Amino acid sequence: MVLHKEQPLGAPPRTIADGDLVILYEQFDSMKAVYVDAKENIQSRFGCFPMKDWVGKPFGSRMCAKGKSQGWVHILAPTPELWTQVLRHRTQILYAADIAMICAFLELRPGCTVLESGTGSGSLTHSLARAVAPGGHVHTFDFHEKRTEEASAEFARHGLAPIVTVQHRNIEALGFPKELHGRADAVFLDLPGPWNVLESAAACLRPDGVFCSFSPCIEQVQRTCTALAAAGFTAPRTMECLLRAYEVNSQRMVCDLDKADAAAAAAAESKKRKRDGSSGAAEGRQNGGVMHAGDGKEPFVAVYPTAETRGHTGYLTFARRLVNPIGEAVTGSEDAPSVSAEAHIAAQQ
Amino acid sequence: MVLHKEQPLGAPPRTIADGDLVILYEQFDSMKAVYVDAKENIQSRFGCFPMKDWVGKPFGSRMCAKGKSQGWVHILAPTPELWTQVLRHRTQILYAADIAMICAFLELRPGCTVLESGTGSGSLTHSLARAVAPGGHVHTFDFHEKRTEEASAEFARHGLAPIVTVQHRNIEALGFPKELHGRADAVFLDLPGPWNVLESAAACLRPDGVFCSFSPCIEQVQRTCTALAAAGFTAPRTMECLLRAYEVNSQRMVCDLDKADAAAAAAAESKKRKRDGSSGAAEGRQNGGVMHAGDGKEPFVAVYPTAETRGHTGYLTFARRLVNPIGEAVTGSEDAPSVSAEAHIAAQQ
Amino acid sequence: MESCIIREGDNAVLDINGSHKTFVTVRRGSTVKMGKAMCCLDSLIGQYYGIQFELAADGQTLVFKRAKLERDDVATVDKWDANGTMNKNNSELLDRGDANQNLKAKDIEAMREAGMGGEAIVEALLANSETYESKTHFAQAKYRKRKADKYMAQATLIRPTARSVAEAYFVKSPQKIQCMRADSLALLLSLANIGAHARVLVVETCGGLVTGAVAERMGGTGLIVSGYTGLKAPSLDVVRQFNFPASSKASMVTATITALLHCRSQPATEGACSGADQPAAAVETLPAQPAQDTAMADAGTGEQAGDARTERLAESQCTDAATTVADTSTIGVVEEAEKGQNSTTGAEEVARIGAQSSAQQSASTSGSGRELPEAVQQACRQGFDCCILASPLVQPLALLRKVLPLLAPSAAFAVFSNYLQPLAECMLALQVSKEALAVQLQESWWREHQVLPGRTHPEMVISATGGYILTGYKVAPPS
Amino acid sequence: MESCIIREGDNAVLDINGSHKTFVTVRRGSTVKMGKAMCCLDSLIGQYYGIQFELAADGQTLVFKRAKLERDDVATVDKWDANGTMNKNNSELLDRGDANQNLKAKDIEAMREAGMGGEAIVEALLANSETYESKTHFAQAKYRKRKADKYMAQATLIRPTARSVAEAYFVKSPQKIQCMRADSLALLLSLANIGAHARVLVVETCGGLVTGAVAERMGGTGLIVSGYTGLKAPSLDVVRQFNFPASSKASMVTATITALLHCRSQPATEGACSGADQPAAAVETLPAQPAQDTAMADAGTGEQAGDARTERLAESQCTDAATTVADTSTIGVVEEAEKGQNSTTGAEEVARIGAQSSAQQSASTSGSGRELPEAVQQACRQGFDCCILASPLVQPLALLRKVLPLLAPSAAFAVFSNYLQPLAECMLALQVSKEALAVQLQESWWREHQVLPGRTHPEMVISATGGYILTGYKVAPPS
Repeated sequence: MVLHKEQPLGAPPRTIADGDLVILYEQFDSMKAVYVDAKENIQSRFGCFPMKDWVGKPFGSRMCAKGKSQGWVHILAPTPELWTQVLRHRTQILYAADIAMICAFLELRPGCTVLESGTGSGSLTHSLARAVAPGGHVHTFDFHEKRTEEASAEFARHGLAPIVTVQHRNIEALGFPKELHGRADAVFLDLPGPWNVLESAAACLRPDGVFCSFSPCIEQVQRTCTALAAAGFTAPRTMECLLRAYEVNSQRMVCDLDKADAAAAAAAESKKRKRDGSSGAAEGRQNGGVMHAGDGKEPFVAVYPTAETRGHTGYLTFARRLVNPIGEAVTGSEDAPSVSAEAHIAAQQ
Repeated sequence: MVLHKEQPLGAPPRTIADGDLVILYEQFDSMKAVYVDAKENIQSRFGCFPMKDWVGKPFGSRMCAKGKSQGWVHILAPTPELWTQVLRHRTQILYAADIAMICAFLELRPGCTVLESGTGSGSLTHSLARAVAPGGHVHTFDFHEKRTEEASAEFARHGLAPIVTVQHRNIEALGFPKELHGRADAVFLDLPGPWNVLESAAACLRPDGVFCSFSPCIEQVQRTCTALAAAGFTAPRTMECLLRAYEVNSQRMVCDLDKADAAAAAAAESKKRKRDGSSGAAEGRQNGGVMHAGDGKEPFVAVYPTAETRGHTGYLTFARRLVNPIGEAVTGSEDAPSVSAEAHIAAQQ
Repeated sequence: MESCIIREGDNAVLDINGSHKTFVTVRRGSTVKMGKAMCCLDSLIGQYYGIQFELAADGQTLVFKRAKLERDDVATVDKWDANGTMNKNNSELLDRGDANQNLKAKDIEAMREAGMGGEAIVEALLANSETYESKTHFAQAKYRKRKADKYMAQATLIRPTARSVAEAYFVKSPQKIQCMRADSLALLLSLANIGAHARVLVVETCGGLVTGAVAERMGGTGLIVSGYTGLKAPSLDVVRQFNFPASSKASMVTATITALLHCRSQPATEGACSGADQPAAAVETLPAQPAQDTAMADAGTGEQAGDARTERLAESQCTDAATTVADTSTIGVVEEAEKGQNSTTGAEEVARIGAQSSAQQSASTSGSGRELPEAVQQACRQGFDCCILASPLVQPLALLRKVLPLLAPSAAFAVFSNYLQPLAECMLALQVSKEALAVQLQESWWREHQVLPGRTHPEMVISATGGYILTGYKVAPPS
Repeated sequence: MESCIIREGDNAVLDINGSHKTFVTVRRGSTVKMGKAMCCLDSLIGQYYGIQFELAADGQTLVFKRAKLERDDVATVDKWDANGTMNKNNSELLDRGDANQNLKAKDIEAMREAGMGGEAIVEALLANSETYESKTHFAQAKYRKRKADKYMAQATLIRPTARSVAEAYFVKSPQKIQCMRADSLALLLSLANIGAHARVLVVETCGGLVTGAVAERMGGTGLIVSGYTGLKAPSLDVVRQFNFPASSKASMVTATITALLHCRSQPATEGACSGADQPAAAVETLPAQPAQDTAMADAGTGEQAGDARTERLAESQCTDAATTVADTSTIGVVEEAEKGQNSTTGAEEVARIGAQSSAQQSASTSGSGRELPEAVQQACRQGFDCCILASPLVQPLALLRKVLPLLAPSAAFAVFSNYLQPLAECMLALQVSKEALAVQLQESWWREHQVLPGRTHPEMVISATGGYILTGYKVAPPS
């Protein structure tokens, strides 16, 4: 179960159970997904771990390898963010900054219905599911049949079956199923030609529902934006979201240049004396007196951006389903298709 | 004189002279350009300054207002960077990050010949002149006649006349003058349709000479890049350069929560006692004893990015004039025009 | 979803011309300022959020729009790949301002008096511009927009969500929300693993923005404790902008961190005052097998008593809560109310909301662990699942060290600050002490783009920072 | 310009396939590694820098290229506005690797043995790919490039400039240049107002990159003093990558900051050792009217003596300088030499250059002010016009306070660091003390873009930081 579970009063705290997905944390930048199987051992670079030892332990525990190995790992509870870091890529995936922005700007909340195409590696799907559960639903589609099957099995295993439905469908060619018309609070597209799906997305969205398209190339964004208004969308916004990570360590910095010079001179002198056969370094330092109180350096916490970073993932284009007033005569006819779809939706609600 | 002057051995240090351009620094974010006129006073928000007082003083001096005003300003020597901050905009101008990158990536050095179009407000021109003086030359062009005249007068006043030639010419329509063919080490374009000038720019550049185009919109970049190779350029690179500025101040941060809680409680107690008519705050604090040693806060130097910043100025696209081998038969004919131009250049050198 | 329909009494964000934003309350008979006019939002009640409208010529009636301006025909004429140098070159038109406009201010005044609406005036201005026809389509669109901004107050009533509330505050009064930008807020929610059924500890001085955003994600499930240090809970009045239903309000509780720590140690040391001084090992072993039974038993025992306490709490604190809300809200929301709608005074408004809702609502403040609702007590004993700290003027390490004992092992935490160095020091300390895993210090970089035919580029002016975020997962120390 | 032609003995940057960069020295008879082959660069001598070439089938001969790959015909086929969903969709081709390639490794080996060149092999590979024809033109170009990278070592000999040297080091050994990115270097030069005739003080631990870049901008005019603290001048061997003429070498001098401070105070206190302890007011008043005459007179007197000293210095330090260069260079350049060209050993190479040029050259190190060339003494007394500090492991404030007395009032200074906080503390101190004006703390953000038909986007992987820069202008304190 990747999502939080209800914790009624008096319920015991959650512990690791057989069959659970857990995140095996070996060290920084080394994590893997493991499905707990109490009958198996797991081999890691830090030793061999019988998984039956894990069952019943709280998440976040440190587990020691069996035998003489001094190794240990930590077992973390899965989260959509951790899953994104450990999942096996079936396609290119979305990363933390985009995922966070998509969930926030689609204004997802429990009870919402959201459409996603394509499913891909299911990275975003987990976050969408977390945002709309309970009561909401994620309808996710992929044109690649095998991916669909793998994703479906994975969601079931992660306890998302009640929240997520995966379907094999070429959304770019066929649009979303008619049954979803007027039923979505939000639509997310990660397709090569999102402009082909705009009318279908508009038909699915409730008035004021939010549309989002992710595209790596600016040409895709340009085409999509040109077509948005005619498809019944308003308030388009295109953006990039990136994360810059920082590293820290403790360093020493020269803060007193005179002292540093003196210390260097003393060290050189002492080295020379040593070479000349005179008294040792420690003694020389003693003799030197005041000048050797310190080397003029002081410690500080150095923080600096990680050298390499993602410079681009893609552009996010958001827009809202146009709202027409309720109970007013529809005027104008140039956007007849979207108007009728909308009237239809308004009538439904 | 905006550029550095030669300082022969024995020469006196440079001081402010009548007629000099100086930068009047009032306070952060308040600077203006002033041409020193020893017969005039200058009125600033910090008082009235007779400029004859300035003559002979070193740059960087603090000048006091005349009369009873306590005001003062600083007089800085002009630099291309300061000039960019104080000049009167005749057009949109280039800013520090782009200017620095243009000068560096055009590989300018004393003796180089560089072509610029358009001259605009002359912001970049000053930096180009600094980079190629002495011995080099900036040929700068603008299609707007009045701007050309203003720029020309300004450059002369700033002592750049030997380094900079301004001409009124529609480069996009006419290309660079034939006389410049084969003579430029670098070409810089800031034009709406740079792709129209590529062949002319290529003809002007020596082999391996550097081309740069500044364009605000990606569509301009796309067109330019598509046309570069056919015009005889190689190694295209498109980039954005931005600066993020930081502000600093000294703040206090709660570092000991228990102490802070205790201090807050003591303060409330003392306030209450005061209200009740009992002893004052200072006494109350005394009585409190150990708990009131501090408020749990410690000072730190807070640094944070300036809230608003430039998110975009334009894209810089660099490319190099293709180099054909010397002394080899020219093969291929698809790029005949550029080849012949190049052969011509090679012959000249 | 019902929350998509505008209801009387709703708080909302009023967007004027896509640039100016105000917070309004939709209330029959009250008016808000739109451009220079005061208008009444009555007719919006029952419409969908997102509805666009403008003022009719009478300066009062709202006319619903079909957003024609949004899709004028620019796109179809200028091609993405503008062919050659644009033959309509604007360069000759620069710096002439409105010298080419034949309609003068007095003419426009006359049109207004004749009852012409904003759109009609804009059309007249375009028709009477000498240069409009010679402009590029792009320039025409810009010109039209400039005139529309001036003469047509085009407005949208926006549903209050974490997104719209955060963005409106960031523009209007960023210091009230500690300059927390919408992208950083989004990241905090994701990286702290906020979701339904979670038990979340929030410590914030962002006016309630974080608490509100968390509550929105939880949809009335789980538990949100807004912890604080010092004597008085900081303002949380941004929470009221969300139009939360009773279930959401009931899921939010405020308490001092001292009380929570106190409560955590209660089963073991009933009555002891030194909750904060308990060795950290105590709680880490709590969820382990042997301790678990005890915890269960306690929770079971506490349950009935806890319910009683909660009620008592709600009653006894009713007046207090209302007072607190009214008190703190005078800073932010009253100001909004005064600006947006000066018919009802802001203070009345706020006090009334406070009084109305304090019974079911959240803002129950508790100083000692014993008064806390049982759900909170259970969370304290079992540990919170998620934690967001957003008090930039408290040292991150000091605060995190304080609250770590309250978190369940494997709980995700996210710390927000406007300053990099204090988070860096916190990160290094955690790496050394190994109190947490997968610790990351990150900064969000966010930039919007103008996508227009032939004129696509990133926005020229952007916010330079949305703050820094430190995240990690608490671990159980080796037993 | 003569420096555009490749001359024997030049140092240069060899770019292989636009990705891999090495530093090489062009020397008759010596070879460098290209791909898996060793080849001789003799035939490049006399050609223009920027010349592109590849290895002939014999694995030795250089064949000059006309850069055909750079402009293959992709652009003309895929339109910017790709029409509809691309009908050649690559999605079905994913993850099959080279399963669709009919030519196997042994076939390619056979082609090589038969004397086919890289280009011929690539053409054969394309012709034998089952899927090449069905790919989009974009994918075809990518495929071709991948194969070309593998089978054709396409190289360019790049002229060493501040730009190319900085970029090559940043990729190859960033720590040697303190991770100073080319954009930050560009900013330092601009913001410190580096230009011909300036008198520049540089304090750097970037291996000489800053000193070299400054010298490039100065073109042999003015004066560059590379100051240092401690006993031994840090390595400046990057300077040698620039192929500087004698005039540039002559304009560079190294000296301890202590000696410079000493020298600054010499006219007033001849022979005194306490230069650093002189009250700061002394120098600030120097350039003012009354002091000026004295300064002039001193400079005049010192001139002849100074000349003598300079010569003496050059002679006496000849061996020392050579040794120093050879010594420090073992870290960086020898390594390059070994990698790039293992015919001459790096150490010999470097020692010889050092010995050759030490007479006219720069690397004259001076411990006490009395030995300094007169031009340096004059700069110390009148103040330097520009200053760049790039020693990230010395506290910026401590270093700046040390060198400020050496700067002329109104001098521009720029301080580089990899760390924000130390620069922030320096900035705040300067704002409080008012030792400098217009103080700014900035960070450069730099991103390249892929501009390809229908596939334009920013680069996916970029360097996240180029360092932070503090700049300002020294002011004369009130007299």
